[in-house]
Amino acid sequence: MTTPERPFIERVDVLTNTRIAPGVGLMVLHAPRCARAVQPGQFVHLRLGAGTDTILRRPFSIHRAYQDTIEILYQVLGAGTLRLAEKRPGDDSMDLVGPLGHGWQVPTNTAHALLVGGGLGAAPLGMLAEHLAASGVAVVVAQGAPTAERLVARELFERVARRVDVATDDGSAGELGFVTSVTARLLDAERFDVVYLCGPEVMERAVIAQCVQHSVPCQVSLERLMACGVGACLSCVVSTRSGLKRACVDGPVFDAEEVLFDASEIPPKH
Amino acid sequence: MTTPERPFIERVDVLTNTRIAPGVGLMVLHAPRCARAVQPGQFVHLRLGAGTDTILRRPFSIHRAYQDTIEILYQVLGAGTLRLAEKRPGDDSMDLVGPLGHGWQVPTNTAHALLVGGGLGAAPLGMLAEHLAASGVAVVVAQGAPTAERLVARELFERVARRVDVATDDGSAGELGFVTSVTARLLDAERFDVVYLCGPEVMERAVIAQCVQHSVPCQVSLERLMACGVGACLSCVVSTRSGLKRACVDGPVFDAEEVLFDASEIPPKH
Amino acid sequence: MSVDLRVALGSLDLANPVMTASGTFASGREFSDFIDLNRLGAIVTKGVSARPWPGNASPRIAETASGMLNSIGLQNPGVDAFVATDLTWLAQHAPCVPVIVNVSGHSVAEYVEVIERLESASGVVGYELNISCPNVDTGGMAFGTSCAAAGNVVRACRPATQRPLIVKLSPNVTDIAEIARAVQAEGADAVSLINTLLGMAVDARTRRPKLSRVVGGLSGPAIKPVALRMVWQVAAAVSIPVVGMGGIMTAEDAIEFLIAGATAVAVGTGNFVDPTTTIRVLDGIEEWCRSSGVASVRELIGSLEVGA
Amino acid sequence: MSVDLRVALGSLDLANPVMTASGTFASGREFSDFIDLNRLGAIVTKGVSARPWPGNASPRIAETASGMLNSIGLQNPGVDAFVATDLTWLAQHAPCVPVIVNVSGHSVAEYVEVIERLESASGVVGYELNISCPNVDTGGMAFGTSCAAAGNVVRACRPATQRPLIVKLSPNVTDIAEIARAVQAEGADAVSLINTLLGMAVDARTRRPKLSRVVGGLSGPAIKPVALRMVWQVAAAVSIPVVGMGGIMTAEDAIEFLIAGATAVAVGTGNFVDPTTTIRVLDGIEEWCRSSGVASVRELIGSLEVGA
Ligand SMILES: Cc1cc2nc3c(=O)[nH]c(=O)nc-3n(C[C@H](O)[C@H](O)[C@H](O)COP(=O)(O)OP(=O)(O)OC[C@H]3O[C@@H](n4cnc5c(N)ncnc54)[C@H](O)[C@@H]3O)c2cc1C
Ligand SMILES: Cc1cc2nc3c(=O)[nH]c(=O)nc-3n(C[C@H](O)[C@H](O)[C@H](O)COP(=O)(O)OP(=O)(O)OC[C@H]3O[C@@H](n4cnc5c(N)ncnc54)[C@H](O)[C@@H]3O)c2cc1C
Ligand SMILES: Cc1cc2nc3c(=O)[nH]c(=O)nc-3n(C[C@H](O)[C@H](O)[C@H](O)COP(=O)(O)O)c2cc1C
Ligand SMILES: Cc1cc2nc3c(=O)[nH]c(=O)nc-3n(C[C@H](O)[C@H](O)[C@H](O)COP(=O)(O)O)c2cc1C
Ligand code: FES
Ligand code: FES
Repeated sequence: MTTPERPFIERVDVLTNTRIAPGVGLMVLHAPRCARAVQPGQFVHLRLGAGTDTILRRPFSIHRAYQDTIEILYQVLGAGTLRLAEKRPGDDSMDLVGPLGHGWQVPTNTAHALLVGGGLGAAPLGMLAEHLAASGVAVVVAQGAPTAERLVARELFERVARRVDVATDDGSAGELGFVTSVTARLLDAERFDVVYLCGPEVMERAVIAQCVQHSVPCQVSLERLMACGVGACLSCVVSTRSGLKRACVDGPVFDAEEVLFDASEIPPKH
Repeated sequence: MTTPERPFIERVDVLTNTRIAPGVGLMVLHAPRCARAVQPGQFVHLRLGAGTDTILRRPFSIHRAYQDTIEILYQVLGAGTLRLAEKRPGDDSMDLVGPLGHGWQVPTNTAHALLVGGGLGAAPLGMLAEHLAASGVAVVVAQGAPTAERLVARELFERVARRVDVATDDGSAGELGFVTSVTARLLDAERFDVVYLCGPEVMERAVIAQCVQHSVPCQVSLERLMACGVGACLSCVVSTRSGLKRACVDGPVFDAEEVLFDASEIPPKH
Repeated sequence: MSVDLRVALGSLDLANPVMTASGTFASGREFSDFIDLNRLGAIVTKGVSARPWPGNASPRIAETASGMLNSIGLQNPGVDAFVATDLTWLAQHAPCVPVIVNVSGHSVAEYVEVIERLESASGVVGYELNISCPNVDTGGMAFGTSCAAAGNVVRACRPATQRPLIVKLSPNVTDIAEIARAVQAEGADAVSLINTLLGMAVDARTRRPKLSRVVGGLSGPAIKPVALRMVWQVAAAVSIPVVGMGGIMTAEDAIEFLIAGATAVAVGTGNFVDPTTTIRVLDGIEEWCRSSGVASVRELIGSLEVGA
Repeated sequence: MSVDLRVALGSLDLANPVMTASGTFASGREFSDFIDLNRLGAIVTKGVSARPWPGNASPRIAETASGMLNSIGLQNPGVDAFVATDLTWLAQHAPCVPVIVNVSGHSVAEYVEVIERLESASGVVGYELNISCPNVDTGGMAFGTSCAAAGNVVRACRPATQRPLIVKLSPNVTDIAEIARAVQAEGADAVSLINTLLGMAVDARTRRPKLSRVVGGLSGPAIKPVALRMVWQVAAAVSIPVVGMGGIMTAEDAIEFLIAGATAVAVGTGNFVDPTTTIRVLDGIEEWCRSSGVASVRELIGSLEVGA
């Protein structure tokens, strides 16, 4: 992939905003400049409207980008995502700063990739899956969620992946249990060139341990609370073997082996 | 008029919200309980929506009330009225506390009344004009505004009044100049039983002086900054001959002779 | 599951921890159209002084981001009128709710005078000494910004009554815990905090202050982070109970204060935004406890988990 | 009409009054994608200490009503790395903008050490002494909350440089004017205020503080009323210029600070909300002056009309 374009501010229009599962929405935004510039794994920092109520921007991965639009998959957790869920088509009160961050890297000669998504962790994997498939990489997806209907982006994965194995907490789709048993099985059975991973931190750690064991390189996308999103405020730091890094510019995607998971994770809500 | 009903909280739905002049809107709200309880000169304290951005309620006179609806005439001045202007039909995010305050009083044997409105001061006079006319009182209206198009509620007044005399700052309707020359003329020419007055404080003072001179009783509606609207916080005090009164419960309508206009008026924006 | 909502401010037992913040609720009458006053943990009245105070000139309020400034200046008709009207009305219409009178003074002697006058009044369960009003020229906040002055007020008032004395602390200080310790040492039964932060608003167009008194007290959600921090610091510094307030609009806000160390909470500016806020907070606390398996609200008090 | 936007902080001439607030703008590089840095009145860099500081554990921020808390804790790579990377980058990419370095220290000696190291660096026009950071255990705010400690820092730093010394004051004090007078007496060329208010946020569900350090600094529109009040008080108390900040998001906010007595203003949290805030404020001030017939922005400084 090419060197990322420098970030910019772009006003966005809501084209559609659909509830696709309990507490999960899919927002399609008209954002032509961002749609063209974004690379898989990058995110936008979204201002939710005027006023000082939810004053900070909110970071969201770009799930997909095509033509003049970008897609965002979001889970309603607090004031900001609630405000997002209330947006109607035609709303033009938001703007984005983006595309931001260091996204997924595709090592040369990658032919076989495993994408692992837990819950909304599937969001940043959508565009990646499409790009990999389009460039001839064989994509396998391991996906976990609480219930079948919260296996977001499943159709996208089914469309482009060679294989999609899922696990749900309640057994309503795929294996009953965590995606980590799926990944354990897949990593035992197949040799992947690279693993792309995003989900709750506890799940990320478990999968990273499996990757280490199988000596498969792994990239992981991390979430941190972010104020500026552009590298200036140091609110999003990640402890790594080479010191403190900023999730917003040095990440959100990191080499899994670099990351020192200290006790600094965001209290998991989802 | 009967003893006012105690105030309550009522959720309101926006039925229509129309720009009727530059910077002036007319909002029709579904508020059945308030529509039935309100008396002329009372007001509602409107919460503009969730969130803490414009945290205080905003007081607005009830311009008209019929069936299940109330009408509010508002001038866009700051953050709150801007937010009001952006409301669309179907909006159900607002609620009112009301009906509030001590409204216009009709002395027994009133047969001939002069209503004097300056700018948005016409707002609280609408319902009064209708009620007086319906009960057989001869209503004369003196109205002033910067321009012809900002003579709000003019049709209402034309409909129910015996006579409507206007003045505009630019002469685009009626006399060129202030409404105070209209009232001077009217008070010289006719004997009114009572004068009902609402407008910028400088205009109110001038008209009150004319009424004193002509020995005509005058009631005046005052604006004060209001936090609670229900008499508890003492932010809306008015100096009167009988001490400090609260505009929200003892007013907004006062006997003009009671009011001591000290230098406490709201800096006039309109 | 039924939730035990009772809390105690020293010897004062409250049916629940939700009180009103002085100056925002008058003596309750104005809110009786909207809520059942008898359900409140306690009513804290507006500030009462020995003789009538006129308060400050208008404008007395200004809206700010997530907050408001006020410079009411303790307008009140004096303690005699207060007893005759407010206490009489409360005795008739809200006989079940504990009434705490917020006491103001231009001088130490005036605080004592107000208390002495109220000692004979029934229907008063305690006093809140306002040594933190930023809106008066003499007295007020001046008493609340040094340990010595704060201690003096309490020392003078303590012998005047057996009823609980709650001391209302000013946030406009370098070290609020130190002031809290000083008033505890003089026999205060509880402390309440925070009073308003001293602030100001300017009208750029007219180049004039928005308040006629220039400065005023900042309240509302804007100050909640400062209030929570001070409640936490004070609760750690003293052994007497803390009444927490500052920006409480929801049950969740109130629970945050309890967790930070408050034994009870008070709703101030929230009453203006929604006159039923107190009861919404009360019902919400009960519901929250029930759904979180908390049998007694007292379990929450000071339950903040700090450290890894 | 062309508007004269120039202001002076003592001997330091600025093309306009819009600066950046330390810690919210790094050294500007991250914002060069969005604005022309050369248009700024001055860049105030993040805090720089003698040796690298790791800052505090995460989470380091929490959103609050119209504001945010931070407990970054002055993470920085130390003065040598700062000179090598930040100053070098600035010299190449923003040669026209005055750079003021925000100086931090665990000890008085560390402040002096940082200044001494920077004296030989070109491209630094002055220093802002941060004696008000609420997010470090030693040093930081402790220096800013007593006149003696604040005076000590300035006394030690003054001989180390001829460059202007701006002292950044803490709002977490009983009397900020007194501290301002103390640093003026020791030779400070200007004061800047306010740093953040000490606050706290609690997660009711987990019963844990939202910041790993428990307390942090409150910034944003929520604190603007407190900031304006303190700027007004300090401007009346000292004769050196005041840099005003706290919640500036718009040109109107900035103008309010100028009217209250600030000679220049700084944008902090506003940079996070909109990375072009500084330039929007600058353009807005110019436009406002033009349409209000104000020929020089200096006419606004301290022009508040108080009284009838
Ligand atoms: C790089 C990146 C990409 C992300 N992509 C997605 C995505 O595609 N879909 C999605 O649903 N969520 C995503 N998140 C998480 C999302 O940003 C938060 O869920 C959201 O900000 C919560 O806002 P709120 O107001 O609803 O919650 P609140 O908890 O009320 O927010 C309060 C504050 O905490 C921050 N915050 C809360 N939770 C998180 C979190 N998990 N991560 C970061 N900040 C948080 C908010 O931004 C805000 O500043 C991403 C986070 C990061 C850092
Ligand atoms: C009893 C009463 C009846 C009123 N009736 C009407 C009416 O029918 N139509 C109409 O257009 N206006 C009316 N007003 C004035 C109206 O309330 C204000 O114009 C409005 O609140 C301005 O809000 P804002 O947010 O746009 O302005 P901002 O100036 O941004 O408001 C800031 C604060 O000041 C208050 N405020 C500002 N101007 C006034 C004012 N003139 N009077 C009272 N409070 C003010 C606001 O409520 C708010 O708390 C009435 C005021 C009162 C007291
Ligand atoms: C309009 C108004 C009047 C107040 N009057 C008093 C008072 O008389 N005595 C007092 O101790 N506190 C007074 N306060 C302070 C409040 O009791 C409370 O401490 C403060 O507002 C913080 O709480 P809040 O953010 O919930 O409003 C007043 C506050 C407001 C807004
Ligand atoms: C994330 C963050 C980091 C900060 N770091 C520093 C710092 O390193 N040194 C300093 O003097 N002030 C620091 N501050 C304080 C700001 O410079 C400013 O004084 C304060 O935020 C108020 O302005 P605002 O409301 O515009 O943000 C920081 C503020 C924030 C929000
Ligand atoms: S969010 Fe500001 S540095 Fe990453
Ligand atoms: S607005 Fe509160 S007393 Fe009138």
